[in-house]
Amino acid sequence: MSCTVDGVVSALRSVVAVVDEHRDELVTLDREIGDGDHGENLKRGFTAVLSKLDNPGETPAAVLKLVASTLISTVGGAAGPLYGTAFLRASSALGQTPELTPESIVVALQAALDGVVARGKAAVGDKTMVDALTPAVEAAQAASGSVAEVLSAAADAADQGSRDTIPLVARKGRASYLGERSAGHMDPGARSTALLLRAFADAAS
Amino acid sequence: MSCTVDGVVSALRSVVAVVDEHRDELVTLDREIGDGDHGENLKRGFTAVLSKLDNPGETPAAVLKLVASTLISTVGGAAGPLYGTAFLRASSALGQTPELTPESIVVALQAALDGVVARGKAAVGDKTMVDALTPAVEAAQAASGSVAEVLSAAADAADQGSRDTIPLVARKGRASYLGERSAGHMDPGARSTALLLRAFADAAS
Amino acid sequence: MKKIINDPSTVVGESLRGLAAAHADILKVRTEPAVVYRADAPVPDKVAVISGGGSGHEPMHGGFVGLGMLDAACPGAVFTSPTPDQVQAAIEHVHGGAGVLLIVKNYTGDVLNFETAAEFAEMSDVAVRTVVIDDDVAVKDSLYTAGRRGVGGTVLLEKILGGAAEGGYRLDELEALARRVISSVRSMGVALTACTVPHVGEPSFVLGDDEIEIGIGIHGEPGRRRVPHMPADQLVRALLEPILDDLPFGSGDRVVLFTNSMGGTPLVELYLAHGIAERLLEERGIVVERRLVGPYVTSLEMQGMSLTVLKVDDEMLRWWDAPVRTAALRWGA
Amino acid sequence: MKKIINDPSTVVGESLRGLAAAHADILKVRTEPAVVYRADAPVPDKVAVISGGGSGHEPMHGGFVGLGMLDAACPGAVFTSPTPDQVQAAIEHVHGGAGVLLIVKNYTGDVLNFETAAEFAEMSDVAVRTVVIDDDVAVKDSLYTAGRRGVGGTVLLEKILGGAAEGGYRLDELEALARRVISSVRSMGVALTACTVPHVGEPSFVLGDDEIEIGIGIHGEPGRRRVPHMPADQLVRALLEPILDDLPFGSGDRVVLFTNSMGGTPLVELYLAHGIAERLLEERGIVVERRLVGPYVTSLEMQGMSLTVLKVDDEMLRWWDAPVRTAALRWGA
Ligand SMILES: Nc1ncnc2c1ncn2[C@@H]1O[C@H](COP(=O)(O)OP(=O)(O)O)[C@@H](O)[C@H]1O
Ligand SMILES: Nc1ncnc2c1ncn2[C@@H]1O[C@H](COP(=O)(O)OP(=O)(O)O)[C@@H](O)[C@H]1O
Ligand SMILES: [Mg+2]
Ligand SMILES: [Mg+2]
Ligand SMILES: [Mg+2]
Ligand SMILES: [Mg+2]
Repeated sequence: MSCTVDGVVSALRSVVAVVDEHRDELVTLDREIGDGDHGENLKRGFTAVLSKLDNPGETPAAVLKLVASTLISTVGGAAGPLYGTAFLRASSALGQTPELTPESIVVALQAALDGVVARGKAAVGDKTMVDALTPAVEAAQAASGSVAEVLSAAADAADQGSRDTIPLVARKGRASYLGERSAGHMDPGARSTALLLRAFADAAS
Repeated sequence: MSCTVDGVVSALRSVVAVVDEHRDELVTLDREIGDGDHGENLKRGFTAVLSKLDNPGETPAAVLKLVASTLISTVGGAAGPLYGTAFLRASSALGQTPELTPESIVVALQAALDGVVARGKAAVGDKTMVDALTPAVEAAQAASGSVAEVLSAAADAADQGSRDTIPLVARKGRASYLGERSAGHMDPGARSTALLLRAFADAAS
Repeated sequence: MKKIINDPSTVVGESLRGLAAAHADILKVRTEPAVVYRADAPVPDKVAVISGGGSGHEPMHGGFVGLGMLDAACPGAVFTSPTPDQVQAAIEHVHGGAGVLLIVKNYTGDVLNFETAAEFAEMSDVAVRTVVIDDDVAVKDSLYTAGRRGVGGTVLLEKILGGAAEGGYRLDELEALARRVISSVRSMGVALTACTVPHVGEPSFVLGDDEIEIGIGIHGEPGRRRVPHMPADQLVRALLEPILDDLPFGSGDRVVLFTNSMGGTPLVELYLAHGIAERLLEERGIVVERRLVGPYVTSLEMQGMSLTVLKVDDEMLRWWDAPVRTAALRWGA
Repeated sequence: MKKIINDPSTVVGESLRGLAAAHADILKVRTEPAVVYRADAPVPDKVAVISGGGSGHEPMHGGFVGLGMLDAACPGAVFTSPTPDQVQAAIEHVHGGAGVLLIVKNYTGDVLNFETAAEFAEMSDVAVRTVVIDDDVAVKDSLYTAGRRGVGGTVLLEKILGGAAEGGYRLDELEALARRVISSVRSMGVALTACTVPHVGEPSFVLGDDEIEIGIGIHGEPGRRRVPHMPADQLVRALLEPILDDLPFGSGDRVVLFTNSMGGTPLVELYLAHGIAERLLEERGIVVERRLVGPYVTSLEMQGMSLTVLKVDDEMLRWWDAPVRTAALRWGA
């Protein structure tokens, strides 16, 4: 992708398609240890995002801010404020830059993670999206090369991180009510984080 | 059976047993074209009757009156007042006679039928207990011989009458709401009438 | 069968104990025979309004006992009409010297049992009148059936009569008002699932995953026809049109609209259906003056709903609006 | 899935239309974002009490909007907490100059979304306080969970706070009262069947014919343990004992007892269970001062129930008894 506004917008279009495609999978994961709405919540949110992409603003930061406010006002649940905060912080971190660089991607991902942790107070190992986003940030920092390569490293790590949530006992979010019964299932938010990053990485390559 | 109070009481004990035994069958018949309570209603009623049989009174009429009032106050539904009336009229028809004769049986059955028709306004062919009781009265009138023989003829005819209700479309009671859909099922009240008469006949022989 | 019960044969009695404990300020319960009656009964010189029927339709009728509605209710076994001695006990307990009005739903069992009780009451010099409600348009009313069933309209009738009785109506006036309400009210229901009577232990009928039963009664009895499930817009129309065509209701008519859950249908669906019914009535120029939405005439846990439409005038509205203080309906008091 | 709906994605909006049509004298509904608010809002110089949460728990919260209870409710998608802009819209719409109290059930999503809205409101100079209710003893409250869930106790809290706000409590006083109620109320629930979320189309969990799930929440989430079904006496005890042991409640305590249906459990069973709970409390010397019985905090069509016990004092009872006029709770008005 180009790393200007247009590139970000087209990446977001693929994100929307991926969320749509995996809606049922996310619903199923959330039924097992939550309340079954995660896929529907994200679908509702990203469908709303799609309807706004025709007027995305001037900078990558502006697009991400639009995504943030749209998610906050349409997703609801835990994922709405958390993803909303992630996109909002990423937007702030980018400042006025007209084009994304590998470095700015790393900064944005770090800011997103910090935002999620600030809002949700989850640590690694609590079986949440933080378990996907944390290794993603670390992998991005360690990676070298293009925006595509950085995002791809992040996506791979998030994917592994989401798988690693399977044996965990949840300590945050709705799954924590299940206690030991939450073990043996992948966290839906970790999975969606991995899917989102993969969609960005694919769009960038 | 002896045809004194003791005989009537012991016949009633077998009636109670028969109702108990056929409770589920009557429930099932009533579920198909009614509301599924006929077996339970009769079981509740005759169980109450059983608890009163230790003080049955002096005459066969007194026992039947006791049965009538017990059924009326415990059965509910359509069957409660109808069977209650049947036993009440049979009781009145017997007067003070200390012992039942074949003739008094015929008179009692006729009175019972008249009572049911007076209360429920059903005619033969409406798919109700009248379709079992009417042929039973006719057969009793035509029969000759002992009380046992008269009752047995009545029971046979009631049994045939209850089978004959199968193809009928109901025009009285709850089954009439079904219209054409009531055809193809035996009327639960006709079936219970046949069972009661059979139990009396068996007890008499 | 999974139910919150101890034993099918003690369900009604145990449930009445809970009802009495929950609403001691409104009602009392006596047993053997079972009667639910107003805590302040008898109310002197007021016509006593009594109803009853099988249990399993809660809150009907016990939940409608109290100021401005019923003086007593006679709960039978589940889906089985009460016995005459219950009705007699209710009459003795609550009549206040101005006579008694019995509200009977049109089922053979109910009619016969109340009739027997009324005969006894007349013998003891209590003036008794009986009205029979038969508002279910799903049932063909002809010489060849037991006639229409009494269903959702019963609540509207009991509220209006209860209000008028509390307001001082004499027995004659009350009976006349009852007959007008009965001739002006129509209902129709649908089941999405069957219900299970405790003493039966199995569903009263079986519906496929995509089947519904239109024209059901309130006793788990099968309905008139089984059809594929349909969107709410269509379903509400399928219930409402036979009602409107029957009376018939027409443009300019003023009505009370009652959207009733059969028990297991959640409120989110019920309000959705109610909104559609309001819109359809508006399209026909029918003016909805009052509405009632909720599970008031139920069939245990059955999923489904019924609609009831009552054509009202100012007199009926006045007593509909009058204060009521019961377990299930309460306003102005 | 058989439901009375047109389309899973329009269920909440269409249902709100029906709610508005049914109760125009009590509440109004605005959409985009969805808010249910008192017909007479804003009430000048009264603290506005606002709550909200996922839909599918009806009548909570929309059914509690009105005089003496909530000024506004923010309904999210089914089982999904509302968004901050719904809460902001509610605040703007109903605040009457004396501040706003937000009642939030303790779920990560609800807490985060209300928190965001509260931040915005503070920026626009409306005084906002938030209280979080977490009464479900089925969930272990430890550093290693999201904490206890808010369930049935929410109704009692909303009634008492709504009464006190109507009675003139200032924001500080109201918040203090809220914290006392929250620390004095405990609940526990059981599911006999699961429920089906419209957009999911399948039951949220599957129970065997003779299995029940103890310690369920109100979002169709699985509970703490799955056990064979048991008689009502035992079941009620299994819910009540953990509640009583937790606070703990002891002899001489005065309580409000709330016996709640999860939606699909018929009243005949619910009253039966209520009677048992009353008896068990009496055995322990606990005095039931008030009671509430019915489907008030539901999970769509789920069969099951919950018990809530609130230890009360005269101040709480005064506001519990105060007039309330909402779609679902109404007395004295
Ligand atoms: N405190 C938290 N911090 C980070 N992520 C969280 C937290 N709580 C929940 N989540 C994430 O949110 C996901 C659930 O989102 P969703 O199903 O949309 O919301 P809800 O739980 O309100 O139904 C979980 O799978 C988890 O990854
Ligand atoms: N009008 C009537 N005349 C004679 N018998 C009737 C009449 N109505 C109903 N029955 C009989 O009553 C039986 C049903 O009894 P039951 O199930 O106990 O009462 P319910 O119909 O009130 O549930 C029917 O099968 C029928 O035989
Ligand atoms: Mg979820
Ligand atoms: Mg029957
Ligand atoms: Mg019956
Ligand atoms: Mg959710």
